[in-house]
Amino acid sequence: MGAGTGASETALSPDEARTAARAWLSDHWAGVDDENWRRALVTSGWAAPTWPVGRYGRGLSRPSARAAAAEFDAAGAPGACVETAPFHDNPWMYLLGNTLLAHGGQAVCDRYLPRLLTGSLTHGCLLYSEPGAGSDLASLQTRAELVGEGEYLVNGQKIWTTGGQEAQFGLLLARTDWDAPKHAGLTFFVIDMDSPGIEIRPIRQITGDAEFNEVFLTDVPVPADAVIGAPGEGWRVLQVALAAERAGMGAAARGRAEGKAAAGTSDLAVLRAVADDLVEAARAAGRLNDTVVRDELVKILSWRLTNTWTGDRAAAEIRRGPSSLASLGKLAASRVLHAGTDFAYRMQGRASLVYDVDDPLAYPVDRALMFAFINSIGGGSDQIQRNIIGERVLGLPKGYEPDRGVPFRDVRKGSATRPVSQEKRP
Amino acid sequence: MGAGTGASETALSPDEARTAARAWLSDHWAGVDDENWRRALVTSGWAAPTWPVGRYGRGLSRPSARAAAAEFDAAGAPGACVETAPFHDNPWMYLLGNTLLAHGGQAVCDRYLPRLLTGSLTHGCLLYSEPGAGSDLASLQTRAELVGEGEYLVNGQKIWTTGGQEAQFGLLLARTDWDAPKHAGLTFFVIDMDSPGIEIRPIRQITGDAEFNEVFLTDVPVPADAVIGAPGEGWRVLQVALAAERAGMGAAARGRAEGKAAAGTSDLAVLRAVADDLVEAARAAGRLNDTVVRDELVKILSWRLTNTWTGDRAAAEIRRGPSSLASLGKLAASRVLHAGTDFAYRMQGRASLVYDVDDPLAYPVDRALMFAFINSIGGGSDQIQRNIIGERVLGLPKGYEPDRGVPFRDVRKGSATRPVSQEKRP
Amino acid sequence: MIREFSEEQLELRQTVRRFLAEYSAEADVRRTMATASGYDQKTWEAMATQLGLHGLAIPEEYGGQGFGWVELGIVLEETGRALLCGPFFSSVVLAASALLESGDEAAKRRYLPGIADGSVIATVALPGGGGELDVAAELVDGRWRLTGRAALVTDAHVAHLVIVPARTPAGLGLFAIETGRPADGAGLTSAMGANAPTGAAGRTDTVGRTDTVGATGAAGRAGSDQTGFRTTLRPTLDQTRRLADIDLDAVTAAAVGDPTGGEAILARVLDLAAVGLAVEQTGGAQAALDMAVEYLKVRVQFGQPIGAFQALKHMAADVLVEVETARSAAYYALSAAADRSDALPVAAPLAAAYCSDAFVTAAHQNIQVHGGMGFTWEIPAHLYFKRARSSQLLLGEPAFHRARVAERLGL
Amino acid sequence: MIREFSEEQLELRQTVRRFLAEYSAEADVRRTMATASGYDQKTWEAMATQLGLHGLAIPEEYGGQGFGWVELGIVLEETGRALLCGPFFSSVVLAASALLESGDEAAKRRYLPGIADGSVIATVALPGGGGELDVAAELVDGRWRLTGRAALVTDAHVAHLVIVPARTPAGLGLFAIETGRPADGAGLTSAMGANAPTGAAGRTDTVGRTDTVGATGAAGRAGSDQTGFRTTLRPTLDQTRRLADIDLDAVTAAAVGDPTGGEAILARVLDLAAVGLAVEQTGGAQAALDMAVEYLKVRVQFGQPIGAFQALKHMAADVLVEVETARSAAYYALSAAADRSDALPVAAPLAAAYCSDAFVTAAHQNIQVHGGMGFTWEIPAHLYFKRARSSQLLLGEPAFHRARVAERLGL
Repeated sequence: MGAGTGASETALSPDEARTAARAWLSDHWAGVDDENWRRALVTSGWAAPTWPVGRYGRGLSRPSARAAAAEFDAAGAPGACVETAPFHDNPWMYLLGNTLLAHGGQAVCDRYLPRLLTGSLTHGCLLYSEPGAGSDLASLQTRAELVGEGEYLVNGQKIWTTGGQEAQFGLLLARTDWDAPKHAGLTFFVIDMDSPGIEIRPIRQITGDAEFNEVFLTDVPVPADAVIGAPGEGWRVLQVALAAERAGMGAAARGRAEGKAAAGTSDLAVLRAVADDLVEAARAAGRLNDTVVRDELVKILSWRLTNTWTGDRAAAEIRRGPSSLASLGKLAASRVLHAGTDFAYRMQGRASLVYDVDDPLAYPVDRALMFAFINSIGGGSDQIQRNIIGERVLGLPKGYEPDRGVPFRDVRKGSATRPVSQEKRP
Repeated sequence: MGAGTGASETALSPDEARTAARAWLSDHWAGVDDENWRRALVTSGWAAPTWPVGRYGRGLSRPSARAAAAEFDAAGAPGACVETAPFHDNPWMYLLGNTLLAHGGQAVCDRYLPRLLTGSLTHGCLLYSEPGAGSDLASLQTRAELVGEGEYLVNGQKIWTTGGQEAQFGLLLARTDWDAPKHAGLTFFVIDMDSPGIEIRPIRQITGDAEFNEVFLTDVPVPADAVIGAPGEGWRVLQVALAAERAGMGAAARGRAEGKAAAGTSDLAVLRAVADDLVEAARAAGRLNDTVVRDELVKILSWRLTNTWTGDRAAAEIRRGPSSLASLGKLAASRVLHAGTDFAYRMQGRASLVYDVDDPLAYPVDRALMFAFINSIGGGSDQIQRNIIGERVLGLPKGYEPDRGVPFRDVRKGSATRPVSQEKRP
Repeated sequence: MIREFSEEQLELRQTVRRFLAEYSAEADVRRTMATASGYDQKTWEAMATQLGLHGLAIPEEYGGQGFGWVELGIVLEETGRALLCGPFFSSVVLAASALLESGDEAAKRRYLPGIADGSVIATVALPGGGGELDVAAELVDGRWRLTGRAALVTDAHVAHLVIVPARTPAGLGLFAIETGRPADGAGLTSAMGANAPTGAAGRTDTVGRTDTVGATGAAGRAGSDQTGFRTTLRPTLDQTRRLADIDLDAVTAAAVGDPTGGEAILARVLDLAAVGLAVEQTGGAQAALDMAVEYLKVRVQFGQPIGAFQALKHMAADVLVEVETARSAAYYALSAAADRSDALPVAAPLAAAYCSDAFVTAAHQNIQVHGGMGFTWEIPAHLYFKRARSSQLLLGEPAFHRARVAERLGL
Repeated sequence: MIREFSEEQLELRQTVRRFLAEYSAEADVRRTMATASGYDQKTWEAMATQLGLHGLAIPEEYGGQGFGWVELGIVLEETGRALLCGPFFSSVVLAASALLESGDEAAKRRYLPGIADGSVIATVALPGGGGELDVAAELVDGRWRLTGRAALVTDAHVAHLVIVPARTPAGLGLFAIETGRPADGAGLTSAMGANAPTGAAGRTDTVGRTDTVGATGAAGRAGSDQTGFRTTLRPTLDQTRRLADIDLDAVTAAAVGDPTGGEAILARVLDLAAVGLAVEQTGGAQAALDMAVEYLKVRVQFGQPIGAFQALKHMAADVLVEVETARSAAYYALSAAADRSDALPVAAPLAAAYCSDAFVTAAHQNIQVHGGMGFTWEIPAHLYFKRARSSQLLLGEPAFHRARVAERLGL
């Protein structure tokens, strides 16, 4: 399947786009949603019309794409404009798609984008963190070495990988240069997860669930054209991938907020609903009239509401550029998550003592109590968030970094791997 | 007045000491407490019998000294054994006395110890902190330069000096070597506060009071034999002075605790009394039945009580050696001081809005609220305390210190002085 | 809710900020808080007439500019930031709201134009934090007479108009007392005279001469009044906001709105006061944070700026979270006030509680960050601390507001 | 209060610590918590007989060693530190205290020797946190019969003796149920038989066969009993401490002490239980802190051990303050228990509240310090977290204990 062949249509107005779509539809839509149809959409650029020409798109503006999409909808023809679907429908459309569009070469784009657009590539995973590189991601030690003809061999261990079992591909950050300072020796790859040498093991959590995996990479062959960006530019590419993730999730949150606001209920009812679970917990415990409980409940409600409102303000900021408010959300969320789950746990009283690690979902209060750590630890711990806020938002001086500018080879590092996790569980 | 001339009596038992005291008394005590009597006590070593022979003492053990003291008491002869008086009677007996005994040369001992023992030297001040050297005391920049024949000239500015106005002498830490690393270039002096070139200005506080002073030192002459310890050993001498302070205050606290315990009231009554002020504040506000208020009250009570109990455990530890528990007290005190004063402030309701900076003592609740900062800032802020606890008690690695081992001349410093404080106050 | 401001609103903020940088800089605050009146007449007039800030949220028909709570909020955030001394909050937030909410057309026409042009200084004797109401109103010969005591009323010592909630035999009412103080600005008497509603004729006469506030501004000196109205200035923790006790002995007053229907009006005024104070507190909290951050960048200890130390860097980050969270609470409440949303009765006390504590935290940590200097009179950290602490209790302590949230959620 | 320990007491601590390092290491805990019974018989016997820990605080006349609460506290601090699995707390703290406090000479003689030598596993169906009491006692033909339900009783699934508070028509009483379970140790039946008080003759018969706890230990499987005594093991958040529900259907029991005077005994047992738990929590908190500190020293990120970062260093310092403060609270309460001080009714709930929260804080921060690894099953951080969280509610949540402090101070 070649790259999209549509002529440059960047300048198409919504009306012109509508006309073009209608014309193309009447030539190609036969009322059957099969593989041929999907392929035709991709080749023509109608699967992702806002993407650039030459990269399976038609270079349309978003309004023009929306106008065209309406034509496809009207015709009952599915699969068009899939790149504009909400983040959670297929996050990889953003994570892999946007990253490839920004930094991928033609070969790797041809390998992944068409399948992404036809809907046959739906599961990926992120191979970033390592046992020795958590908060300090740039100190990762997975090694990708160029061997022979245009092929890398990858060795190392990744951790906290979600969805590793089902993943068709992985976004991999690995070190290709050990003489450069830590950020400068990294390279970003997209790899096939059915490559030889990849072993995935689930990590059992405190809750009894196992949503994360360890991924062991042993002499995994990766074609040289699977590099996204250039060798040594992995850190910069990672920032694009992370931004795509944030933007996607931000848009999703905005969508939900707007949806809620449009629901037409009274303002007061909206506020009240935010505390429903807490009120119910206190009421069930017969403690709703205890002023201690009421005071605590209102504090938690206040945090929840204000976090939403700060999120709304951040969303508005983001529309106009980088948002410092957006940096606060995750830290603020930790407080309310831990406090809210703690409240529910205590309200339940001795019933909270009962929990079954083999059936975690049956005990949502206890599970939520433990799960709250995901926010304060995962994706940059609270401590890392405070560093970021202090340095990037408030402009405070950076602390001492003994590894800055030092060849990574000479840097004091954490352990690169850990022993294969022994299932110590009873 | 020469040094004490008593023969070595170190081995005197309490009985022997009693006999010796009785003999000496019958020779010297004429029933008149005048300057001659005091001088005789000092010269004979009976003013401070536990101090070493040659340093105005008789080298007695504490039990022997106590036995002798009883004889003096029985005779109604005052002024003996003054070195064992409680810390708060004359803190300088410990601060100046112990420091001189540990590190002072004969000349400086002869200059200060007799007057200390006769009771004519009662007011001193500590000249340690500077505008640019607060938490980082070792970075102080007051300069003492050896000029001409055995004399230093001191220039610089000290701050947070208590009792500067009445002080007869000052314990001064100054820099004598700018090429040594920061801790190694300091020298400890005792200076006369009526020396030329010393100017003292009170610093008005947030509360309206002015308990602290700035001390400006301009070409202040200090004899070379006023050095305690050796030039460059000031930091080490300071530790002795600080230890004397801590030990004195610890003994005082122990004394108070034992006094309380001996009062013969029931245990419960002792616990209850610790909350009296809080209970009264809540009762006066008519809020003693609000569970929020009760819960908060019990939390503060718990902190107060546990701090006392931890203090008791620390005192027991100290008797056997260095105490890590003792390092926790100041930090723990911050929490309860801020929380307790905040509670009282809120309980008082809108009455707390009234405060007169010209009559602070008339508004004890507001004043205490502000005064609580003394504990969290003064004498090593809460943040410094946490460093100390983390590093010295828990053994965690020290953070980066860019000035370690660097000649002080080349170190990045805070401002050495500040403009003479303008009384900006209305 | 307010997610972003319009260009015009951003411009308003810049204008106010520039103005206050000139008129309410630290030196001005220190000078003004030491005066007898506690405010600066020149600044007051410039705000009212040159910038038109007093009338910003007063409808045009009453001499204002007809903007709303969002615009007023912008001004209050800036006055809070600058620790503006003076009766702006009393006059423009408390009194104007009481009049507007009263539905009393005559009273609105009589007083709002003077409040809008700054010639009338007004205040409301708000019971704070569920405090007792110690004033009784009695109808004598067709005129209301008020007797009792209202403690710690903001700016009562300089007010021309004091609105006092009082108990009548039939319920709670709001009553206007004209204190008869000579107005410094032009047009006070004329404004009141021109718009005098029939029922209020002669009211200025009956109130008569007010206390004279001592020229030295000695706190605590009692003023006296022949006809039973007396204010006593109290020395305050927060010297940038004055409080005076009012003693009333059969003082003639006019009902504002239904003399037995004050309960609902008062509740609403308290909510609006809470919103105004919350946004003012947000401005103060931001200023305290800014001051701390600036110090963290310039103060060197252990060979580096202290802001490089995580303990202080993270403390500042946490305070920023508090400040922005407070701002979100305040802005939501402002929107609710502007939109007359049914969420206001919850949003107002929620903001009051949150912003009170956030300002206290920011001001507290600012002192802590400054170390010994933070404990001095010399740097302005204590001014923010005292404003924060005093604002925290002015309308009742945070727990009181949280209890009100719970109550209004129907828990 | 305990300021320092005697040489003998320090030695006791070392002995217990060495023992537990061998018998209750992490691997032992993980193995034992996966067994059906939830305890290790070998460890149990060694503790009881080899070290004599079970009888430490039981008077010599009842087969114990006659030490007191201070010594028992030392043991509990160590078992808490080592997350010891098993009914030690139930048997030695709860049941022995209930018997000793009951003043019932016959019951003490009958049961304490077995508790002391480990042959009798006993527990008390404590109502936690002001919970309801759902058991009624009725006198039928001169014998007490108990009917109702006691939920979440520690170690009831393996107990030979369960002491149940129950309502009689005349008040609250404590009642002993002999479950008739075969004792693994020697001497259970003989001990009970030999000391059988007259009034209790034939009691073992009437209780009859107990439930059989499933050999697979499947949580939630109900045992059955022909004569109305049934326990149902519940799966627990804290797998190191087992809880079972007890269903009673006219089960024969003997009164322990005055069958209508249980209120005061129960209150005192609750206080003593709180003290025992508090010191156990202190040990757990210390272990969690130790684990965190160790990690802070070895984990390298950004080119240095993470303990060099102030954020984490200060967090550890704050946790140390919590742990030592908890220890002070626990030790004071221990002394009060040892001395039968009039301060116990205040000191016990004070320690319960403080130590509960301190352990939760230490265990929480230990997970936070460990980052992602802290969230795994693989390292034992979660075991401490679950012990902490579950101990926090076992006898009622901290606010409940604080309310009790206030009440007992007469506020």
